[in-house]
Amino acid sequence: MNTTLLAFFIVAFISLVAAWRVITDPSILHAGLWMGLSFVGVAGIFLLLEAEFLAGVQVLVYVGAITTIILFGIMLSDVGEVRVGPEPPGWVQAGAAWHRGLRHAFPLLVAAGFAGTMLGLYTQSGWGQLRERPLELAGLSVGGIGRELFSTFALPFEIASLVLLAALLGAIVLAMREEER
Amino acid sequence: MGVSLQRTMALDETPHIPGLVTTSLRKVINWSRKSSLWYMLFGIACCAIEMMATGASRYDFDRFGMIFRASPRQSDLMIVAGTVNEKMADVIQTLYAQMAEPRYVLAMGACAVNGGPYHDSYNVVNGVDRVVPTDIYVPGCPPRPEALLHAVLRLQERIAQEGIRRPA
Amino acid sequence: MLVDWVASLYQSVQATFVAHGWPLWVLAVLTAVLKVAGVLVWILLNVLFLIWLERKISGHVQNRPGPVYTGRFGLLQTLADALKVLLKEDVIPAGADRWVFVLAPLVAFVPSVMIWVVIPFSRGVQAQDLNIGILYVAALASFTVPSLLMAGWSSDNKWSLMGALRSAAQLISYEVPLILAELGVVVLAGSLRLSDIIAAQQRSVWFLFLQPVGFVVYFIAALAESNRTPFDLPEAESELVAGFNTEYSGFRWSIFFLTEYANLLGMASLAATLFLGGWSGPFLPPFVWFVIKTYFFVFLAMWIRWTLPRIRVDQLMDLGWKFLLPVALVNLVVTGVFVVL
Amino acid sequence: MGVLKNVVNSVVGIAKGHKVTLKEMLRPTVTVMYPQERLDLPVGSRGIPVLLSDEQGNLLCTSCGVCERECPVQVIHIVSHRGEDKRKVLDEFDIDMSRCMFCGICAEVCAFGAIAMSDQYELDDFEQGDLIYHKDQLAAIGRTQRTPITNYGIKTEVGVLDQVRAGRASAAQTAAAPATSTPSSEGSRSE
Repeated sequence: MNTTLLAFFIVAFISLVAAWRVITDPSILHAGLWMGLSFVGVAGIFLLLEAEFLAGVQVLVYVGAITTIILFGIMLSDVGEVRVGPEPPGWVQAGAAWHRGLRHAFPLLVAAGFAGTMLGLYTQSGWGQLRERPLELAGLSVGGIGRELFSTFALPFEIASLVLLAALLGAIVLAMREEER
Repeated sequence: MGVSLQRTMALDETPHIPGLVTTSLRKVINWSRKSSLWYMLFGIACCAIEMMATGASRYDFDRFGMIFRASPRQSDLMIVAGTVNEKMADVIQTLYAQMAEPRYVLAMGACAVNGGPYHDSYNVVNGVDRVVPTDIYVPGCPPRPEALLHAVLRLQERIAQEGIRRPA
Repeated sequence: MLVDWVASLYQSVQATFVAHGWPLWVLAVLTAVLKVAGVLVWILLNVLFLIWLERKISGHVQNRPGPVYTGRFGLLQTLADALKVLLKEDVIPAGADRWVFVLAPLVAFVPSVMIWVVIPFSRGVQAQDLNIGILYVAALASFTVPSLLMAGWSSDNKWSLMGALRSAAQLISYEVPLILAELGVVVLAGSLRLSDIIAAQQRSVWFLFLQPVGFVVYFIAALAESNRTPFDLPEAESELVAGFNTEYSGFRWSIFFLTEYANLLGMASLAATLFLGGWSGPFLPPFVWFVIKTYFFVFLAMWIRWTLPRIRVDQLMDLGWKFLLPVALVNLVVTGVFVVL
Repeated sequence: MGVLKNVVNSVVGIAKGHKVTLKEMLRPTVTVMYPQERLDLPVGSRGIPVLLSDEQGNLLCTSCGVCERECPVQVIHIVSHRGEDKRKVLDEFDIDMSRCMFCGICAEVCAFGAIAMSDQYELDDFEQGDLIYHKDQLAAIGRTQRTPITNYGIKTEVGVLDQVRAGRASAAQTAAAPATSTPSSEGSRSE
């Protein structure tokens, strides 16, 4: 098994577990945080696919904006713990006990993940000489993505932006103060 | 500013830090504790005005590494500056409980030391040491900024002689 | 040159490894550890110095000397503070969401360190010249908001929560003009890669002169992003005690504090890279130029901090959405038109 | 154009503010570096009230007790007895500095000029009991008088309070060790 595959399994495992916790965690805020972790895992997968731009956008948009908005909404609303569905089956409860054990190991895991990421980023760097980079894959480079967006996918792109614009206008209308009755 | 100054102490008698290499761990720790006594942003009555004067440009607490922190969790020194009445006593106790060890309490002014002019009043606690353990008392009504600084310096001397774990 | 010496040292060590038949990945891991340690040491040393500088500047703005007695000129002041803070009791409030409370400082601190992966210190001294350099920095900066929300929510304290909500609103609002201002530079340089941006500035002039509006927008937004006065509403003492870090004490609080100054340093060095040509400059060695330019921005930020009062929440939002955002957009469009023509 | 004017105005205002702070930054500091230097307080500023003595070193106090009666916070405590020549002899004169509010009434009402407000103010201590100043200590500070009484105040030697405090500490040590019976502290030297 090579390093990339191993890294993929780790990242995929993290994002899957996080996604699982999103729907099982009784605390809704924790669920939101798990969702953020899941997004980070997806960004990691993008990184492994050498789509750095997508990974950056993933973090920027999904962690920086969407998770934040959701957490923001949760904090502004009065929601306590949520129990999803009926009493969980025995194997889930066993999983919960295991999870309590994991909770103590989790900081360690995060630290290890951070150390691993840093080491990984720094292993390939050569301070002293700039490395000659291989030609970027046409479809995944920043310029490539831009070209594709404005040629092949121009219509979907514009439609998506229209949706966003509509959402923006809707937000303004909803939030507008009723000055004249 | 047209202020005449008296020289009282030669400059080489300033509170020096001892050589870092030769000192034991205890000394280093006590040095760090005494040189960064962050006081709580908290004043009760008129003495607080004088405490602010001490923190401001003329006397400058920051020279001794003392800055204010608004949160009791991050402050080391509670300067009880003013009359402690019965209602405030609870608050002071709470704030003291919220401070993280090691923590010190300085009673500033006659009221905080033992009630001062309001010694016989029905709603004044006769001294903050009836509410929280107090390390040093600074009488005065209110004390001059120099008096407060002097008290802080003496408290620093005492901190420098402490063990690593403060006796409870 | 130090850089060349390090490179030659690396090559000789590599040759030794090859000669003895030792596994090369050990060498890779070893050098990576050294580099991480180097960046960490760089950040810590700078933060120690920055805090001292901040206190000195604040002192002299107010006609007082600031720390004097701890070490020469009070230079050891931050060391004393750090040691004391590390040895202080670590309080976790009883009502706190323990796990999130513990994790929040880490989520804040780790990205502020990871930013340094792409910052070019000198010619060729850059841990990883990512082709998405600026985007990488922006993405990491977006971790700040969740971390502050985590800290504020888990503390079980109304001041913390309000500080967190304020910071979330503020950071999201100012991230948009920040990135738009950065995009102006990207359009001029034609690349997201920081080394390309520096090279583009070496070919023409500093982007400060080509992008004055973009620079102003970037600087204001960056101040807001790093929670510094006049934008320090999330930790406004007069209203919110200490905002999101009200309940933090000792070590965990020191990590938040460290993050704040690491962010300031990162913001300043990125500004130096984007607008002042990074490490390039005549006569002096590149690294010295980098430090000078970075500290120029650091000084500017501190000067602003001790001059301007904190602005109100509604003014903050007005400035962000009604002024900076349109200005940044117009700037970007004008820049784009110029580049195309 | 209102917006543009607004922007220009605020930029000018901010620039002015920065000019001021930069100017102040380069100015010398106004701080009194307290432990090394101290303000020379004007005569009559109110520090601890002290007992004055005549040239022979005898206290001027006649134990009349006016100060004790007039003290608004009742911190003066006087004990005296009739001597052989029917004159009052002062046995104890305590001032509880922890409650004293430095009003100066004691010095003002004293008909014999026996009390004056000194310029000693560094009264902090670790125990409340140490804040009670006795006759000998007050007299010791009073003996270091440097200026005649003006406005009920005098100037004393700088640092005398620390000496008095040190004397108290050594007196406490000698009291704790009864083997050494020679009291040589500052406090017991007087009277």
